[in-house]
Amino acid sequence: MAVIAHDPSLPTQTHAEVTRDVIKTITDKPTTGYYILAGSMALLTLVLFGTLGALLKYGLGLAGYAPPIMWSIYITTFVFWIGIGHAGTLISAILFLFRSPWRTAVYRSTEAMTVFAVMTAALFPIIHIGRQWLFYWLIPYPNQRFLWPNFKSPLMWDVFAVSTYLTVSSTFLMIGLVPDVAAIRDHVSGWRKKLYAALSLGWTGADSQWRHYSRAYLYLAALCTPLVLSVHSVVSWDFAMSIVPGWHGTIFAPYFVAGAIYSGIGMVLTLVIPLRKVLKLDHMITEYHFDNLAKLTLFTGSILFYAYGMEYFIAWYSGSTFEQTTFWRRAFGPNWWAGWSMIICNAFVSQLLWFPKIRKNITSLFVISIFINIGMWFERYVIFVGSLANDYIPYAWGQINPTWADWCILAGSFGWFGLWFTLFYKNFPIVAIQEVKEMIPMPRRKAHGGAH
Amino acid sequence: MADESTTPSVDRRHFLKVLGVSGVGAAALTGCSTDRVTKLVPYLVQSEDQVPGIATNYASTCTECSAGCGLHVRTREGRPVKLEGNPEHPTNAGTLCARGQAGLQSLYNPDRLKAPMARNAAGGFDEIKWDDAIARLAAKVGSAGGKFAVLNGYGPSTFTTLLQDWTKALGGTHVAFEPFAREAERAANQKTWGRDDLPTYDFAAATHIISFGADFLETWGPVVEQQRGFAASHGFHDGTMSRHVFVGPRLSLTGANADEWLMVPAGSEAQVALAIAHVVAERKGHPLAGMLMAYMPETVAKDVGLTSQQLHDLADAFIASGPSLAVAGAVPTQHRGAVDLCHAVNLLNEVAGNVGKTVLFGAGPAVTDGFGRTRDLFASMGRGELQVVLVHEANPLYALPKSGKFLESFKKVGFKVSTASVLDDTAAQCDLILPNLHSLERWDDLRPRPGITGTLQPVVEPIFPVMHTGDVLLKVSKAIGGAVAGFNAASFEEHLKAEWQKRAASGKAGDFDSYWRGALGRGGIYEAAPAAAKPALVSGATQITFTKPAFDGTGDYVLMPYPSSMYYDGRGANKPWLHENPDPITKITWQSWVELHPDTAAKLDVREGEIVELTSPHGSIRSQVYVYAGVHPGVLAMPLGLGHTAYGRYAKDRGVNALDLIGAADSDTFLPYVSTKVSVKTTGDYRKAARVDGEARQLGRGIVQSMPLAYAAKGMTPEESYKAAGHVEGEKNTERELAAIEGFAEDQAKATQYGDYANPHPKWGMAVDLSRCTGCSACVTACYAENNIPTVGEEQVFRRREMSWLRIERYWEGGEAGEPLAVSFAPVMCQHCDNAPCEPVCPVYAAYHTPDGLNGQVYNRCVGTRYCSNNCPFKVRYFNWLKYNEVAFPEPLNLQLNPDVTVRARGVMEKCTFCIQRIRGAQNTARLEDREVRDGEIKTACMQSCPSGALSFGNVKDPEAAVIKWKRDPRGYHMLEETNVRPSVTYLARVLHQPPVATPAGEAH
Amino acid sequence: MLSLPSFRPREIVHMLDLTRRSADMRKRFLYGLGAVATAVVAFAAVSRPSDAQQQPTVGPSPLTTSDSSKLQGPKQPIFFRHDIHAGQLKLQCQYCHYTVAESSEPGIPALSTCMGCHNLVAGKTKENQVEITKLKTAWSKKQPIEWVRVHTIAKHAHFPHMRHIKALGTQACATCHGEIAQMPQVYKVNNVNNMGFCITCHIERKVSRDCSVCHY
Amino acid sequence: MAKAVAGVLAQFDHIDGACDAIRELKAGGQKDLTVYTAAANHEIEAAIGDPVSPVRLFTLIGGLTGCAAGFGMTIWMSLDWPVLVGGKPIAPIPPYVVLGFELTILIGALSTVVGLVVLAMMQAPRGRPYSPRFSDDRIGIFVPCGADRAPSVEALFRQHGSVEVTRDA
Repeated sequence: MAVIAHDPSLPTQTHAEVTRDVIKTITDKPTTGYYILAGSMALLTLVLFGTLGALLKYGLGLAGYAPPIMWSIYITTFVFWIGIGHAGTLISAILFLFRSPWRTAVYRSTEAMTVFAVMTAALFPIIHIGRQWLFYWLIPYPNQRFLWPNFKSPLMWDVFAVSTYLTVSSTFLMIGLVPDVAAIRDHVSGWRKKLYAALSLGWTGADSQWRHYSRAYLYLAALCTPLVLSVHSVVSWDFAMSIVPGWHGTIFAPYFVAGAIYSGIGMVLTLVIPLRKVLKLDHMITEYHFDNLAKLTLFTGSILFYAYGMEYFIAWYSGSTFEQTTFWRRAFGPNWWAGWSMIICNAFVSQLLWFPKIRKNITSLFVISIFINIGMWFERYVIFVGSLANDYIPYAWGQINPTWADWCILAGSFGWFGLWFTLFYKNFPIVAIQEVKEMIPMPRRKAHGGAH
Repeated sequence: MADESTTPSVDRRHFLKVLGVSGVGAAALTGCSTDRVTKLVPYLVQSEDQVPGIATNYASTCTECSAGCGLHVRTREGRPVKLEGNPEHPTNAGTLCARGQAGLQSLYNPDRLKAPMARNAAGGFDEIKWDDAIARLAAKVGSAGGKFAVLNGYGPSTFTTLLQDWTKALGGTHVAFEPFAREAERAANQKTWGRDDLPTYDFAAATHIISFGADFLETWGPVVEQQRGFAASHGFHDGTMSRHVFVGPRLSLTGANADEWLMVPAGSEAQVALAIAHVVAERKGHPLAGMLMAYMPETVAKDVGLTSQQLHDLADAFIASGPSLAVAGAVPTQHRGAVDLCHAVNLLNEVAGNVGKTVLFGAGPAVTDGFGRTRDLFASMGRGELQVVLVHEANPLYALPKSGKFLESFKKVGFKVSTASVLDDTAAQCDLILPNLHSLERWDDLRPRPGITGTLQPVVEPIFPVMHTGDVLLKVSKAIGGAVAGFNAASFEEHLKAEWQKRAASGKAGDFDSYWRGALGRGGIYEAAPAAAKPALVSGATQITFTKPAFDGTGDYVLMPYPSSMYYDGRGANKPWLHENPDPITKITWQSWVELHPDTAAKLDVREGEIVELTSPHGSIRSQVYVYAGVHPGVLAMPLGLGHTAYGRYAKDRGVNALDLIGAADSDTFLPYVSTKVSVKTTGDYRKAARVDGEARQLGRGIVQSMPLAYAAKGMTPEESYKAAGHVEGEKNTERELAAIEGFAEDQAKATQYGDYANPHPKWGMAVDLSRCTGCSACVTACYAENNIPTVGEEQVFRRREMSWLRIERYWEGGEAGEPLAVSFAPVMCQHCDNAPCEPVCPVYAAYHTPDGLNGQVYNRCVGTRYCSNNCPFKVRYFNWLKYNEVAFPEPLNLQLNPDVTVRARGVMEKCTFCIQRIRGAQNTARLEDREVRDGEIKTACMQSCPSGALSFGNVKDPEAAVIKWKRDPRGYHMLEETNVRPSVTYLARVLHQPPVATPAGEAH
Repeated sequence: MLSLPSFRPREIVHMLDLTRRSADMRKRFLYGLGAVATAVVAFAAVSRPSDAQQQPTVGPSPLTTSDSSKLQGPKQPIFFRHDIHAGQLKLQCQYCHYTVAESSEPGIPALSTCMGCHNLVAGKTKENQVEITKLKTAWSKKQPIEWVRVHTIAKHAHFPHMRHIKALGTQACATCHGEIAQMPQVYKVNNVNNMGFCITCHIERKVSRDCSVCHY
Repeated sequence: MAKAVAGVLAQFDHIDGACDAIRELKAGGQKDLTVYTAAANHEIEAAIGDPVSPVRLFTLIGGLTGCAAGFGMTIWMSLDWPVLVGGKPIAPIPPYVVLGFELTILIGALSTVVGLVVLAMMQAPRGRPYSPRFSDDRIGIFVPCGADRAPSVEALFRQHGSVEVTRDA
């Protein structure tokens, strides 16, 4: 026990304190700052749907598309958000299977982030198509035309992968919430009690329930693990399956998955660092947790570094003039600024995390996380827009010139995501009560080594 | 149905009549949406030759330029939907240029006048009744007492004769007006052979062609005929091809098709001609050699910036084999020395013995009164000697330079009448406008040259209630009586028939009715031109006194205005099809520009799109810059045709008119277009050029492949020739790769065992002979017309959203660091690949492979993910970003829509379909007649229009098909072969007159 | 000046068209005679009360325009009775819809076609006379009649009538349009604008259902 | 609310006491008892010694169904209306693996949740006393028994240091 006591992964407070501290985050009256935050997020959400309305009325031409660049800001942002999601599932599911102790404090927030990020991403395939109102044609439903969708198309894989991901990750989140919601139910009153009573599905924490619960949770985690790896692989195949120079790469799946997790953790840091201050949870979410997150960032960041290098190497090694031109222009073409901001923000900045001083310094971590978010958005911009701008037929080369419609949708997507997250952290336990308690050894009458 | 939303401008019922079954008619506009309640409006009486749903062709004659090509007007339910060439017509033999096809948009032009207009006190125009209008005209003309003149832009015809006689009877003056009249040439012919007419040039017979700035493929002479001839001799055939050298300060489209370009300073072309003539004369021992002593290559070489060796070689080549041909006289050489130049070229042809072989007199284009008479006419206007002026089918106030004060003179006329059907620059200054019927709405004929009389017949109910000017004349005559009482035909139609009756009688044609119907059916009467005796040199011809032409002004640069391929003399400027069909050389749409040589641009420190101010003694204009290595450093070239002050929504205030800079005051008999020097001032302003080309070089990707004549003659493939020229061999596929490629084929074989694919089907394919393609872009407009392609406008072209299913790619070769500039063209349409990358990525099967080998695109299934376009290596898929189908066809332009082709809605991807509607149509007919589709029965719109005959289409499974013979040609190659997409379009490599060791333009791999 | 749509003599490039049309004209003239004869006979028969008793249900149900609103299908400017023309008089569909076998368009009869018979046939019952008068006034006013369209298919689908007539024979109209000959007023029996409606048939008959056969 | 079950409810602060109590009850042949905890706890699981949850069967069956559905749907739909694209086979397996996989996960996960709801929520013991503190920091043990056995059970709980014992009738 003494040994365990010094383990930084173990929470320092008692069961009662945990319950109290977490429930406090919900029962405390929201501050003005909270309302301002939620309000502005709601406003941005309006911008999102307003712009979408305009696109529906006049057509995609409002955005800055310029052939041959048929996919630009919207798809960039789509992949950006899908990527964000992955860190959440990684931490909540994969690290759960690995039994790594440090995830408990942060996994609930990351998982929520996952669900909302995917909810945001899921808007984009609809926003970006020419006849949005016919999106349902991508769903294989029996119709009087006798027509079915084309399952050979990576876009169909995408539809299935993303919808599966959304469904599974949100169920995973809800199941994880059940015991916590029950705990809150027992310690609040009024409308909240009714709400949480309903959500707790009659959870009492009886042994018979725990018995099935722990198993089910284990299997869900086991299913999420391959899912999270598959989803971004499938997203990457949207591009890798094409013959566009700069897209047509075999390393895309692992490269994108690493990038996704990298960007995801970036977003986790951006969200959790302020959050623990606001919700006064810094004694639960400690330097120790951030140190671990930083290490993960360093790891995935290094994979990206390798991938970037490998892309250029292959372009040279392939001897294909098309590949070579694409990558030359990626660094020195009209989009050089995007190319370099991606390499600097992702490949180089992440390397700073070799230094424990920077890793353990919350402020520097926060700054770095911002760089990561920007860098990863640019990575997608460079890969999609940059590659389309110059493919096989020189005569058809072109450049885009984004318009308000592009930027409004981009900004709006942050609002949509932010709104959900803001509402979530104020109404649901942002730290998993029952899992934290599970880590806290319960008091004993006789001071012996316990039943281990 | 579109009619429900008809603007008040045209009353609906009238439309219905025009449309016949309107349910079929304009409803195509609803594109991908099913329309609700529509009306079915039957004919009162079914016209005999109209079958709803089946196109009827009427023969007519093109009036978009003076060449007078024959037309087949394809009509559906009584409305013309496409203009095609008349295969029986000797001039164009079934083909048609872009400008001719765009004539349809002057018929349906939304800015056409809907009634006579009279100027009101406020200076604006009021619509008036026809009787009123005719009364007014009659009153004025009647009281003019001879102080009356007519400016007539319509060619020799029964109408023109009527107009002339009528004017004469009234004691007035008749002037035949033609902006780009060829007086300089006529003056020279006078000087050389003492005859005041123009020859025809037989390009097909020539083995060596030298063009002294004559744009015979664009705007000079009967271009379609000349292009046909040029393609016949200069296209690679039976192991050989003619050689074409272009001499001039600017590399025009014609120059771009030359094997060699000699860049000489403006005004010095004549010296080159004389130098060559001198050498030729010596070689042939022609007496002229003596006279030409002063022009030995050695003497002139320095002046013209060439080496004497070049001139000697050129001269030798010129007479090396067969009949050769030298031509000159186009607008870009109409400097003050133009007559000398044409005279020199005449002598060159004379000494080379081309006269009578490739220079044929007797059947030359009809001549007009020329600039001299026009200027004199305006002068008398200026002196207030005229009370009434009638302008017919002409726009002089646009086509004549401002500096000539023509507008001021014109204003001095008491009563000015125009028959323009659109409010053009001249009509805007008139007091009375009597809109004429469009040439597709009226009875008429046209005699573009001896031996050819084209007929015009009304193929459509007048879109607007306007009147044939011929009928106006007759009504006016009735009103005036007296001198013109004799013009008493019931209608112009009657008059025309009467005239033809005489003709028939004289021709002993027998039964007039069959003669007349026969003529209408064939589109005219085509007789052999009256043979003319071989002209002999007149005595003075050999007295050559060449003086360098003078230029007004002290600027550093000679201004060279040249007629735009699309806008011609400006009449094209109100047709969106021509605006959106990019200039073949600069690839700029919807704008005018000034061309600067890179050195000049560097000197002035300007970049493309920057706006510079050009100042000449006669005026100054601001124009955007286009940096072009194909123009002499001492010359600034500007296209003509834009910069209208009126002429409808598409033309008004668009671009600038280079004529504002040139002078007209001097006493030439022709308008000296290239006669001013301009100074350039940078303004710092910028205007993006709506260009449709991205990277203008091939970067060794073998898009447009070419090979030396020597190798082509040996029957080498482009790749063999590439290796023979000493290039490293492209990387070979490994065994495994080859196996994989075979695997593809097997999979396809397997796949075609299912469903519809199992049965036997044809497989459609195309071949393009790049050695014939001149880049003239006629096919582009044909494609727009046939497939209801929307014109998107300049703003959208800025974003490269033009919808041109078929584009002519233009690539520069060389032109940098002193190496000569070469240009190569290739029409690129959907390649209908067997392994089409666009197909598998579509989530809804909107892009898929049809059993007959087409790359199908189902518009109504498309949801617009645009993945197909990303994955298309040729980038030939076009997306409806906005509601183009609604903005591109303002009424009545929507009547031009082809009912056989779906109009694509917003959010839908579209692309070349190999004119699938024509394929299906032919298959339907064949089925009704219980037979198979015959080879050649299906012509795609592009193939049909191409004057060079550079395209071939057919069923590649048919061993007898013409297209198969083309595809078997060793010159054949596929674009981007390394992608293994297996295109259905085969390109036949260009063939160049160049030493075999030189690099073929664009590497083979 | 624009009172009439064009029927000026115009020359057609393909003389083939002329011959075909004129042959067709002869056919139509014969049809016409036959039709008029049948009409007269039929009306005579109907007019005899005794016969009317002997053969029940044959007589035209005395419907007036006012009834047409009660009937299925859209109300037409003239209450044209397909059940009389096609049903009782047994006029060929192609007599009026004269291009159905040669064109993708079935062809809406020109007023002149109607007048071909109705110059003679004034209509037996009062109800019919009313309608026929409408026709005659329209003809004298030179005003085309704007029929309300019953069957429409989307403009992005091309339906070649002639191919179907060729394959299924000239009596096959009912396959898609239903028993028009029994309809006092035409209504939509099948939703011909439903792709499923076409495909079902194409599958049954094992004919191509390749998209580009109809969609281009 | 199901009718109340009579019995004894004890609350514990200490884990070892609770476990001892459970073991003793089990040894005493007490099968039916309910233990409330705020978090899953291995010691207690061990003490109760129930077999592994059958929820995994739901996962397995769901997963297999999904896999079959994934391949079945894609292949059948491709053959129902064969459309040739890009020279690829009509029904190629490699691309359909993706859909097979995704549906495996989707249906597998959903059926697991169903299993959880069915087993844990629907079959939860009803009508037994519960205290909010169980979701906070206390362990609760409820033994359903009549008035006759109640005293002995209470004694047993007290002996193991239960902080609060209530009888429920």
